[in-house]
Amino acid sequence: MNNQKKAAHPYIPNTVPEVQEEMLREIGAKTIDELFDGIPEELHYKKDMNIPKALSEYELSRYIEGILNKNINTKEYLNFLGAGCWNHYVPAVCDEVNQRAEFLTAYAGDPYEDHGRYQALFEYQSLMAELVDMDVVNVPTFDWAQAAATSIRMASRITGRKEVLLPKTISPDRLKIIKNYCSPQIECVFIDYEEDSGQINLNDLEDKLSSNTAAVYFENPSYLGFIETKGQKISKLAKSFEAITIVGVDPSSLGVLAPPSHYGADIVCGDLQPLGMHMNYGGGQSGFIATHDDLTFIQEYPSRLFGIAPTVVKGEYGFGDVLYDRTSFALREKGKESVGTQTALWGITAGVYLSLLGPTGMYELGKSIMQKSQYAMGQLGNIPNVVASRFESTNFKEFVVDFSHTGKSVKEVNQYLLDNGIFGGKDLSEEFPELGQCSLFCITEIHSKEDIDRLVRTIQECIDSISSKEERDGVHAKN
Amino acid sequence: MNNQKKAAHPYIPNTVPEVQEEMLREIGAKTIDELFDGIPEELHYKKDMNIPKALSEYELSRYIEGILNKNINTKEYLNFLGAGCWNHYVPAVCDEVNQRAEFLTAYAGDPYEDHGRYQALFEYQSLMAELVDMDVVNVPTFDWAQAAATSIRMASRITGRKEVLLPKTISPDRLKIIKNYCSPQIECVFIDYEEDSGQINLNDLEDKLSSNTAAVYFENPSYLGFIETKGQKISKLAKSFEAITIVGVDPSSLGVLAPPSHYGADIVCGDLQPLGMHMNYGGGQSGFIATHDDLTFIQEYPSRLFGIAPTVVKGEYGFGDVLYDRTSFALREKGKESVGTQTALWGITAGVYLSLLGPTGMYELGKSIMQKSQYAMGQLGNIPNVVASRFESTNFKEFVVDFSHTGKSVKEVNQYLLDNGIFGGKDLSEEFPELGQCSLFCITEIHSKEDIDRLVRTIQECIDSISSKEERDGVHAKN
Amino acid sequence: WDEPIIFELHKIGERGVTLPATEEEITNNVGDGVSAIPLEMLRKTKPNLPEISQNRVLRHYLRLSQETLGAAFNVEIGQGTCTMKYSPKINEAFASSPKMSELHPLQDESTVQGMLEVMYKLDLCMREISGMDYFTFQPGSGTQSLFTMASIVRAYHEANGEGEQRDEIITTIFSHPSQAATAAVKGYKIITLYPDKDGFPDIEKLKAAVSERTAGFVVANPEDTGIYNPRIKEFTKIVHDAGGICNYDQANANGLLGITRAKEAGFDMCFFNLHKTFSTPHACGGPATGALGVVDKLMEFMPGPLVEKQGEKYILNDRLKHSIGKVRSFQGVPQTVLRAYAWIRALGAEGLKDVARVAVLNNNYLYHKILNIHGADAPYIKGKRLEQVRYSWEKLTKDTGVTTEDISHRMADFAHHYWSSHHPFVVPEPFTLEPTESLSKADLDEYIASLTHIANEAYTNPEIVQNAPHNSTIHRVDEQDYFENPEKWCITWRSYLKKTNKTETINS
Amino acid sequence: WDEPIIFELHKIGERGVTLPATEEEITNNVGDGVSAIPLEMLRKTKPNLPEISQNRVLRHYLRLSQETLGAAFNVEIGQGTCTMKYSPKINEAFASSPKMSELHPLQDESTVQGMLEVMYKLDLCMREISGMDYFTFQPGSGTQSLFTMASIVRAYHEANGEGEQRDEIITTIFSHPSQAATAAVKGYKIITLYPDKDGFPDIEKLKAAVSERTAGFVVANPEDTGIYNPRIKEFTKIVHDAGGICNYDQANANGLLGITRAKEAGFDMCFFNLHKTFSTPHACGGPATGALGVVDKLMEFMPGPLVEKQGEKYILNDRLKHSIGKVRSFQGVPQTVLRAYAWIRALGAEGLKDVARVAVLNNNYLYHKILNIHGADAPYIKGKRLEQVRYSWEKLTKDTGVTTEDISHRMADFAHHYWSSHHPFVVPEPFTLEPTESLSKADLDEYIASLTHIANEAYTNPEIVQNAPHNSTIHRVDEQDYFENPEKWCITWRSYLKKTNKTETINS
Repeated sequence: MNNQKKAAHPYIPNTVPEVQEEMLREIGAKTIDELFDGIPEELHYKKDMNIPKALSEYELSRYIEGILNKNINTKEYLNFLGAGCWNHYVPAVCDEVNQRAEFLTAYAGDPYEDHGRYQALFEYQSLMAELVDMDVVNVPTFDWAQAAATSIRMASRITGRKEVLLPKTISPDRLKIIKNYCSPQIECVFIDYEEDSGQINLNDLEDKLSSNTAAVYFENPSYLGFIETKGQKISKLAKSFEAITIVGVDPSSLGVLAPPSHYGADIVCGDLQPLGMHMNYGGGQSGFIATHDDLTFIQEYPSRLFGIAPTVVKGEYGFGDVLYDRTSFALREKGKESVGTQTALWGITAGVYLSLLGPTGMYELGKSIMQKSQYAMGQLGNIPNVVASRFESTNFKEFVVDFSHTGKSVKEVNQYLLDNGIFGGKDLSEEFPELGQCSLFCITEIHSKEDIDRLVRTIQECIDSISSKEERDGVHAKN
Repeated sequence: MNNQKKAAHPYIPNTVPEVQEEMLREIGAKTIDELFDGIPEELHYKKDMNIPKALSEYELSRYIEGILNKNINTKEYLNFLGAGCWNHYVPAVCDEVNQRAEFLTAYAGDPYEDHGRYQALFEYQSLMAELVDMDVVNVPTFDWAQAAATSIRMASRITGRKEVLLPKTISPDRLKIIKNYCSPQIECVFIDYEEDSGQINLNDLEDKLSSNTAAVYFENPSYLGFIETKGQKISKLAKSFEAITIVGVDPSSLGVLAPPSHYGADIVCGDLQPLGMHMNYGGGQSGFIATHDDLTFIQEYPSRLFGIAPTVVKGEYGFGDVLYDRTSFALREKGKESVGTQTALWGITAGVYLSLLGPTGMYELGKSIMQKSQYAMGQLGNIPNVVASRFESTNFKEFVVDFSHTGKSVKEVNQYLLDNGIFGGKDLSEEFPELGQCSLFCITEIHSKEDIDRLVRTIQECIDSISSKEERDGVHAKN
Repeated sequence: WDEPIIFELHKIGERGVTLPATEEEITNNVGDGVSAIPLEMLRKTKPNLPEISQNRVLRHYLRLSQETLGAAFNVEIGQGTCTMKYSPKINEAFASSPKMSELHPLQDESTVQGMLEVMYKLDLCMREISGMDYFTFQPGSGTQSLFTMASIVRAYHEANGEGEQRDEIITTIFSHPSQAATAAVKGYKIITLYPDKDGFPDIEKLKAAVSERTAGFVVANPEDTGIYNPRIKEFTKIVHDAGGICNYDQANANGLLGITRAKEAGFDMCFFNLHKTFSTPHACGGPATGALGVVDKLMEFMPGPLVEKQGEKYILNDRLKHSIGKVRSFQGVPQTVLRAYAWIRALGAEGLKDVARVAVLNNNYLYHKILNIHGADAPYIKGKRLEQVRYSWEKLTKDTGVTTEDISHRMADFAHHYWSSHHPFVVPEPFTLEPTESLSKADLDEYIASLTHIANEAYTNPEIVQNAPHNSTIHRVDEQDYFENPEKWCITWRSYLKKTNKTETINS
Repeated sequence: WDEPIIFELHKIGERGVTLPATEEEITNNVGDGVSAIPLEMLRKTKPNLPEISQNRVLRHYLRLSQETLGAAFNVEIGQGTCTMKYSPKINEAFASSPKMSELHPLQDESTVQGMLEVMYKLDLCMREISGMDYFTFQPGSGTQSLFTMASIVRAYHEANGEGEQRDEIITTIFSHPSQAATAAVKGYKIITLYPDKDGFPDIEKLKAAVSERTAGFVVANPEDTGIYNPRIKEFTKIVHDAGGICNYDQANANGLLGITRAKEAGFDMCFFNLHKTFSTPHACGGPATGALGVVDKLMEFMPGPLVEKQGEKYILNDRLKHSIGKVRSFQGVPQTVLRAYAWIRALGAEGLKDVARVAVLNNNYLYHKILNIHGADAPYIKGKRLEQVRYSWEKLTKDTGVTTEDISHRMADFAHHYWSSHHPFVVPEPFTLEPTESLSKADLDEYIASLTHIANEAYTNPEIVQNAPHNSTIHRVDEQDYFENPEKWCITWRSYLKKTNKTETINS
């Protein structure tokens, strides 16, 4: 087989037969096969893998683009999905920086070869720290869910307790991950929400708090989009039981919303995706954790924490790992939880995003989201029998629209929207059956008035239409 | 007006009012307007320019993408247009290199700041020199047309003569440029082609050669796609009149076709676009000129020529401008023609392309084009009444298809193809009326057998269709 | 570059980007939006972020990028165990296509058929490579894959009513620390096996370790020494016989593609790092993907949803009976799945085997050459190395006082990576080199020349090594105190400003 | 990096990219394709190109890129006259969109409506900025625009039967060399006016120069000194009265946007460099675009085709009565037109005016500071500078022997550009700085600090300046001999190998 092969593969320089021979000579081996003599014969795989033969770069390009063209993206259709992954604008400079070959292909080099990477991540930590107004931020974790789980595990180690209280309105997707990361050691207990406002029910919280409570975790804005206003009361209650308060936040809200540190959070976590990451079908998620500069907390981080230090040359800075010996890199199972490759590049990107927007940009971002989502709620709420928002709280970016009284299911509404080139809100009817036919819509700074009006118009049409399902299938079959 | 403006523009840091005031204080001026006192009051433009107000980056992005989406590109439609701009595959590494911020934003820096740019362009010269098998290549010019014109002007200066002979089959677009660059000093005289083969008519050439002939210019492959086989004879004839032989080439042919230096060319020119440049609606064109290492020729180049030289450190290379004082930069109107910003980035890219393909890749490229275009000619020629190719010569990449006997005009055929998602060949019926209803098709390595078969099938359909124009307009009105 | 910290570039009033204006009609309709925020939740002071124009932000990060030695820039073999290989540029074009990057993870399945097709087809390829029956690409890295495997082990035993009883997981010291750490996160006691004198995991120790408490066994093979355990099939049998599940960490799989498979070695689960063996870029440490495969009987425990083919359509199946739930949001990091699939298709079956063959050839060439360097050695058995080797400067350190860390700093002067993290330091003064298939003989010779040069320096002029770097972006950092002392460490710039001011106040 | 010449990376058998295979059916049908080539036209020996794997080619060019000081990386004011400004990244995203890059220039007009719309709309903007009536974006640079203007001048006089008679074009010494050179290419005699003692073009000299032989007048305003000719309207009137055409080289327009226009100053044609004033990247020296505008009466002489709007559709009009034909293939460099249009839309009318205002503010700040540096001066009138200034080190050179070229080398040590091409050297020991609107006060202060530092060095330690660069990618080149002597110059690597071998043979 190798005899037939004339050309070296572009990715593998030493497929050149003459070079192979020269190297084998040097080693003192006759064939490459010999070098595999450490693997017992019976384990040698004798068959050919059923994988199609190599494509040239052009063929590959045409083939993959052909597959990708089967997707319809959020530039082609108008998108109102959020629910943990949000459609924000990504400034071109963010892409330029994270596509630079240097950052893209670097990994775990030491401070002297990878000074720029250390500085960029230290700066990310520092910028994020300003946004949440706390002194310590880690190198990014996988996503919000895992950051939350890790925060809970940190709280459990600090308090020595094994129970965490979470709001019932938490994202089911996120909850699955938290539960998996907490089990078997930590039990998740749920706090009720107030029927009308969606806010945490303080009585229920008080009932469930105990000396077993490691932490109270809640989110702001909540998964269902409303702003939880009782943060200060919740953290006080938690504190009265010596439990730790953990708040998950959407950082895109922090230009206008108070950061959790201002209402008593000990640990803040959340997702960086809104800060310059494309949605990437969910591949843009990236978690962060922040705390005060308190040894009790710092020593429980599993993550790497980059610190700044002077070098032997006056005025020059270098960077390094703070308290490296707490990590599982250093201590294996004795380390704090575990650490590894997570989402460093998204941390660098979030830093770029925050540098570009600055305080004014973050304020304007929040303001514009507040304005546009209020406008959308108002317009949707004007459609007869549509309730927007389902909850009587102030919302940020996302809100629940109740179609229960329209005679249409969310599924039907979404199919109608899809047929008209719109991705409707996230269907909540399975995750929160108690809400009936509710849908979670997301409005960000990217939505123009015309976009919102088009959504409203199309929903109105959908609800007005008395056409049977069959008829609709007929008309829109081609979509 | 400026009072209302609160925010600085992201592109203009010193739009911050406080900074402006500080700088004005330093300068000793009261207002920025004062700094314009060198411009007489009557010339101050008092109106507001009718240009829409600033868009934010996201708005801009959505607006421009909206406009661009009105284009249909050659990935969406199957493309068989060539005629001076060719649809080749661009390896991803070419794009990566020419999009690097360093190369993209550099300009005319000196060798100590821009060493990499000098080296990349010197390497381009060196790689291109191997392809054409000559010792001197310039920093790229605008395009083939201007490179040809410049070559002719060089020949005119060398010989002191004022007439150039060109083949009648030259590209009309290219000819317009050549003529404009030659006038008023140099006269363009045309040589007939042989009716059957398209090749230059040697008798006519001999008739027109004289002691006024500065140069004979011809192309290989010709604009009409056939290979001019009498290069050696042409250059000998030219030499016998002490005229210079200039050959324009498509460099993508030089893996399989003999370079013009092998059949007597003194100057070789052509377009780099096939070597790694996207078509860019014509913005990928880039010209080159090559000669032997002969002072007579070198001193007539208007272009920059980068040379290599040792530095004061042993083993280290540096680069610089060879014989800078011949240029118009140095001598203004006394310099050789003129030089300025041309297409340096495409030169660097062509260097990357040649490095990636190497000798084997260039051979395979040529071979695959030969195979696929012969296949296409064969299949098209099998359609009754269609003649492919019109000329009895060997073709490279492009060939003339004659529809004169089908009852359809090229315009009709192309409209039918367009309606079916295909960009047909270049209509030659206006440029070369003597050929009747002929069209110039281009086949490159990117065309698969299926693509070619689809083209043939669709043309067959078109010719089979007896539908009147009106009918067709009815059916395809929506396109 | 002598590039400041980004906060030092702050200039009040500058801005890096503008956001879309809210239309006047909306403002007229709802006001400023912000007034709707309950007072207690309104941010009172703007975050103390710097204000910088776009040009300067870009210049800052471009300069930092140039101060980062990406794999694309050097003879990248010094980060052994990391499988730093060439990440083809064409795959970046795919990953950054809006047809990939602008997809929302909750879009209707009918609108993401292309994406699901890629995930499904990569699954099929992975099955061929490993012999496993189903793959998920949800884990975001090797560590998260290990965590997922530990989760599945627990779910499996719980489903069998042995969740409480089986509380031990066995691993080896030369496997990645995350194997132990993630199992511990999942509540397991860890039993760590040390190798025998030749560097092989000791089968007698395994026999002694297994019991009815054994939940599972997790191991890399080859381990970070580059040595393949030839008795691996016996190992998995022993664990199976004891009722445990066998998990294969295939982080070191680069020498194995098409050569040998997880299934035949008796494993129940395995994972590959797409960012290592399958060439997706490391991105300074993620985002990445662990491709986790299981045998049939473990399928129902996998995290959901899985991509399946139903007729001509691809669907997401989230109805796995005993699913552990999830480990990462949505469907993991699909752009990495896309890159890995493209890489496989650029190589084909034969090319994948060439990857393994050349990676092993390169490594053995390097091994042969390094052993000729004065002061260098590779502990354990001679030969039998696959794709990497853990070496030791023990002799050189004894002879000259120059440590592996000094050499690391000096290698920076030659623009080479030389990774210093090999905890625990079982091998004294370790360094681990993994050349992969991406590097040519000339590349290897260059790296070898640098190492040889430095070893000579150590014997002739040790100070030059011990005071390195001389030629890097920065000079040697005052490490110990600033990174271990809570009074001095500064994990953020605000923290640095506070602590420096405090120090200055005290000093003045 | 100490990166070899690419030929030195050659390794027989390696390859950087593979091409699509020809289908077997085609091969069966037509054979190897190459046999069809007439023997005399078949290439006998493969070109002597290097063979290199993809990873290594990429590494090579990435390293070379890092050795290039792009405008994005430095305080880019040292290439005065070049208007090096920030090229916004978002515009690169547009330019590299396949909806732009994958268009063939001969596509049916109906399939390029977006592209034509952009060209048309940029034309409208340019008309506002200049007052001209029609624009073409066909010229590929300023030089080609100047050539086009000279061509139009000739065509115009020819159409009026004065083609032979009017054979002189008048220009000034501080205008770009291409003004003179391109007019000469078009067959004109050149009359060059020198400035008066204040640096203004001398109106008396113009009066003396015009005659019935005057074809046209071409000038930049401000010239490269940064001084605006306040009597420009009188100049153009004098030329018009003599029957000449007035051409405006707007290469130095960055201080003029929204401030003053070509039309009101009496010009018949003008051009802007989109890669200068309108921010498109310089790309190491092209591709670029000269946007050429003319008044009504010259419209029919323009190179075709022009983009026009017909109802709702955009069309290409190639039926201009006296068209000079073409100057560049197809429609020039449309991706640059796209970038420039996007830039204008990001700024709006007000933003464009801010460009001019801040460019002039920055320049005057710099001017003020530079004059405070010991040894530096700016000849001609005090003040009255717009967007750039040509300075002189005449005094410093006299005092210390350090030349402007030495300072150029030394500036490289500080990673600053400092351009040395200011032919002809009318101003002794010149340097030209143009800060544009893209740089902040802090940036300017940094550049000033470097210059001040070097000026101090010149007075205290001239050798350090004269032996520079010390800290650049390479050291001082042995320039004279290798670049001026035909026996030693090597314009290609093959030439270098031949000449070195010859030298070595002779020496041995």
